[in-house]
Amino acid sequence: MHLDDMFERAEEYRAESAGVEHEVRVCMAASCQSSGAQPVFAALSEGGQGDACRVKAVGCMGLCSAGPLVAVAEVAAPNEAPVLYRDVRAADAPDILASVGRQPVERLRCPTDQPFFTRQQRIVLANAGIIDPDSFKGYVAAGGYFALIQALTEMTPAEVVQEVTKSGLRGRGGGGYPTGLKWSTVAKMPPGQKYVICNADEGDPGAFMDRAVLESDPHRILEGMAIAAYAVGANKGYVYVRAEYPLAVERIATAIRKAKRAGFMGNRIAETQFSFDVEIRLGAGAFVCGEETALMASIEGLRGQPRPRPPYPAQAGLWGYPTLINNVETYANIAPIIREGGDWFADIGTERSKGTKVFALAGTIRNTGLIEVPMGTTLRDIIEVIGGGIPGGKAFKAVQTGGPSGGCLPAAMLDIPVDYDSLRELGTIMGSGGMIIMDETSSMVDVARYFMEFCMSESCGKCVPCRAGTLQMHGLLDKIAKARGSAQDLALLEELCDMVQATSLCGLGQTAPNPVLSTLRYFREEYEERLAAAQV
Amino acid sequence: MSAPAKNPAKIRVATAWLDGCSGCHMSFLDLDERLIELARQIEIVYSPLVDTKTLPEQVDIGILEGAISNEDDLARAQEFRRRCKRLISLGDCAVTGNVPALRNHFKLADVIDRAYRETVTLHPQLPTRDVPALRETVIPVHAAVAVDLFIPGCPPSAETIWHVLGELLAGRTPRPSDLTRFGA
Amino acid sequence: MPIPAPPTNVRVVTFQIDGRDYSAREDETIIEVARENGIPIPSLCYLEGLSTWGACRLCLVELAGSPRLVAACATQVAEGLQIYTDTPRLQRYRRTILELLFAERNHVCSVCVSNGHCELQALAQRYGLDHVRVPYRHVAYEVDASHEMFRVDHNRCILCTRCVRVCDEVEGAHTWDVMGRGSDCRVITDMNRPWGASDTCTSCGKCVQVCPTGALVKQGTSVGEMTKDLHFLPYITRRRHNR
Amino acid sequence: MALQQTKPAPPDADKRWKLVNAAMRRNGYAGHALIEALHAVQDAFGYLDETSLRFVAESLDLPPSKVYGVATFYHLFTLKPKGRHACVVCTGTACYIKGAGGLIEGVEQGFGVVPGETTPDDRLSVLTARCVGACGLAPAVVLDGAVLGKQTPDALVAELNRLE
Repeated sequence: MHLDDMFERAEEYRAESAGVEHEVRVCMAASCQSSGAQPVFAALSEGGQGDACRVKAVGCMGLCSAGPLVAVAEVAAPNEAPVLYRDVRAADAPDILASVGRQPVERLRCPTDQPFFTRQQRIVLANAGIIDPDSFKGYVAAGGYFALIQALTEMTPAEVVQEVTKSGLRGRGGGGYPTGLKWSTVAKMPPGQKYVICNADEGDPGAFMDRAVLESDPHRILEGMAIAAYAVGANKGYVYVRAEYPLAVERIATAIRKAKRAGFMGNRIAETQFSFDVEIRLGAGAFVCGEETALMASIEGLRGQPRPRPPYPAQAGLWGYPTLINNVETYANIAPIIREGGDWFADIGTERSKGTKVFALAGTIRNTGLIEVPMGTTLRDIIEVIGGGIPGGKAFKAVQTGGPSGGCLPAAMLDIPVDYDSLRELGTIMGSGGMIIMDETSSMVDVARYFMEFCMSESCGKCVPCRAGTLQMHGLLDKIAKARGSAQDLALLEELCDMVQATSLCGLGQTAPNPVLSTLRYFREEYEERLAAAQV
Repeated sequence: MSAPAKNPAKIRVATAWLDGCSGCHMSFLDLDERLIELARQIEIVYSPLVDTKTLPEQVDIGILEGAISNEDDLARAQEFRRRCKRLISLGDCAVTGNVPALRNHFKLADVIDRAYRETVTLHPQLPTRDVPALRETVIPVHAAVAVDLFIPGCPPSAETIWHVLGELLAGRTPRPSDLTRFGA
Repeated sequence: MPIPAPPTNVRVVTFQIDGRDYSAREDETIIEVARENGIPIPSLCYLEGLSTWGACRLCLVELAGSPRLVAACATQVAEGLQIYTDTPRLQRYRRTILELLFAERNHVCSVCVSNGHCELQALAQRYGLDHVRVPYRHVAYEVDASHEMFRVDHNRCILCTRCVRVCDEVEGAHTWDVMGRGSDCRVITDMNRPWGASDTCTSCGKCVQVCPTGALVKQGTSVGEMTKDLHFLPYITRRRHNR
Repeated sequence: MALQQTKPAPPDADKRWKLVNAAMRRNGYAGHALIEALHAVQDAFGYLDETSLRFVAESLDLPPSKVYGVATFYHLFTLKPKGRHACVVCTGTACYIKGAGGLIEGVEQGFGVVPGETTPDDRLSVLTARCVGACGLAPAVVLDGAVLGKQTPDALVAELNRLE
């Protein structure tokens, strides 16, 4: 198969829906389903399916807090923002259907000229909310699998690695390790059995980016994994996904099945010499399995306990073989990079953090949901402009990034550009992209205790500093939070933070003190208030 | 202020026995003939080993044996802390809680029942007077008051006690771990 | 399923430990080289002859030019490394790790059958640990004396998994494993049933001998009477190797 | 060596063992598919008991202690039977900030059970989850698999009272 065949195929698929003038897109991602999207979709399908108008189940449109969301799009004008409706009920279906091609239903409208939509730049989420995630044809019609065919037929594996390296893409799972470097390490290992793993064990509380990508555009992940497998010389892949995401599991399973049937997965993909198979492995509720060595242990059917590195997975990973592990969002960036070129990608973002980043906005913020912005966008833009600020007339207090491994930043830091390095300098991390916004009513000592409780109960129990250290740190935080602590307790807490950070076996333990350290750095007075309260 | 010491040159030492077996005090007595030499340098102003009934206002070195198990133990530890320039935890019970702390695995009410009812054949009853109230958990001394020096051991040997006191009297900071350990 | 990857060619490298020059095969770990040369790096989970576990973190050492500490048991020597095994920072961390272990369960040395022959106790003394600053947890753990020859006292277990590894890797029975997570972890025999009821235990006693504390002991021992004998491990390792 | 382990017969005539066997067969009875097998048992029976764990251990030829160790490592696996209904309160960060603690307290006051417990009449099990990914709807609860967003203690208790 050649690229030309691919163009033809896409054309063919598009032709199948020729005559469709309007699409009524119903968000069927988990969040909108929870808000009641199913009956809305049923009502719209019942009344509206026609030659000129198609009712379609799509993935995440982003503004989860306004769900269920429905969009009416004019097929002939793909660059125009569709009419968006919010908080739609099944009873609204007739009105929406009647409005197609006419005046929009004003009472349901959600303005799309607000910054939440206009300030985003969508690469990872390009198809989300537009294509039907369960439709292979829909993905191909939108340009899907072009990049894979292009890589297989026009590029050597080394050229693929080079393109990814050139793009400057860094791991989106949190660490920010250069993706190209990771790929080239695995590629350089002697030929033989190698594995490619997609880390979809999105465990940070407050993060749902990967979930949305899997639910909205699963083929994109498979395509990214297949390109990666080709580049590093692997022929077997695993998607390790949390069992807590049943819809995502279902959609990725469907995508694998359909890709296999269409010859884009399995033996001799698209009539080339390249074979690649993907299997799903379910997590079972263990945050630590987001750590790559723990994740591999879990795929091997073991307790999800990390092991010392080196050897790194790239050298000795799954069953001891060279293994490439990337996260969902990283793979989601691959197809566009191959299609548009590494230089194109490197033009987006900042000097050392390229491309865009998907963030999940949650907490006390007006627009909760999913956004994708270029790296380097300031926190202020994200929170106040795109996120719409804090509701209820309350004042902003802190934003938490990076989940239990990250930290809390105060208002004074809002003007920093969001990239891997600036966040690290300030004592937090990019993490996978969860952003929890807290208003003045949140106590930072309580927040630190919350995260320590999380790390304590998610500690795998293998290494002493994490297992016993998080427990003692939690005890000290609890004592301080309950106004029973002393200055010595605080000093001991700080000492334990340093020790656990320096001596823990894996990332979970090494970063567990971060929420404490960052709140101590920016909100120390809140700790001191609790200490003072204990004196009384 | 209490009356000035008879011999102001002597280091004033006080000891007390909280929840423990008195073994550490016995170990102190195991200094045998060295006690005479020690008596030239220190004055024991308060201790189960001597007759004084009240802890003087100012003491140079306070030595506590035993864990804190009841309200009396706590009050005594606090009093020692207030009145002693340096406070020493002597022995594993004071340092770790040791055997007395083994009761922490049980509910306090069960412990009391076992002691005063289940194992008593004649007139089982709970004491109501002159017995200090037991605390919910047994803790080492430093969990209640600041302690300056720890001498683990069950009991620490006379040798260890001799070394530690010798170093202190010589104005040096002793390293008890050179001679003793938990459970020694 | 898969067969282990083939070994690569090894070469000899030179490096420094605590300022002195040493050389070794590059596939040797820092702790192996250090012990061969009489440099005492502490450890509780590492045991020569068993696989590397890397969990007690006592064997962490410093490398010149790197802020990150590495586990001596899990890190191979390399050309030009400058390794420091006993800096004040490491001593401080080791002391704190030992404190955490003592506070975690009920290591009442004075009434332990391994008193005087316990690796945890000895390390505490070596690092000048004369008291524990964090609160003791005082969680009661059971003592399983159902086995006719041995006893497990979970109060004294530090979860080093030497028993699990020796049982799996040397004896081949895999009677032991770890259940639970975090501070709820516990070593178990079979389906968390009494040891004496185990179908898989061969009563070989290897787990007892490798246990660094008084958690696994022989029946009938009293305070201070339990001594451990590890000589079988290098012996069996050599026999296996020679085959 | 003729040491091949024969596949054990199902512990009893219950048809659900077929589902478990099918899941293990799909993975070629490979030991590394243990977690998949445990998921299959829990999907079929609602929880993992010693009988099923032994059956899986023998079928996959794994040591019993290893199977037990894995089953107790992962929080989604439960060794106790659950009630007829499961109410999972999300305690992710967004839900925490927006009052998940109040929901747990409300349920405790309403039904006398804390997370991890089941009501004496076996009607309701209360559990917590580390973020169900419905942060946009915080605080969220998953009741018998369906996500209920933007919950209040009163609304949740009322909803739970409606359960059979």
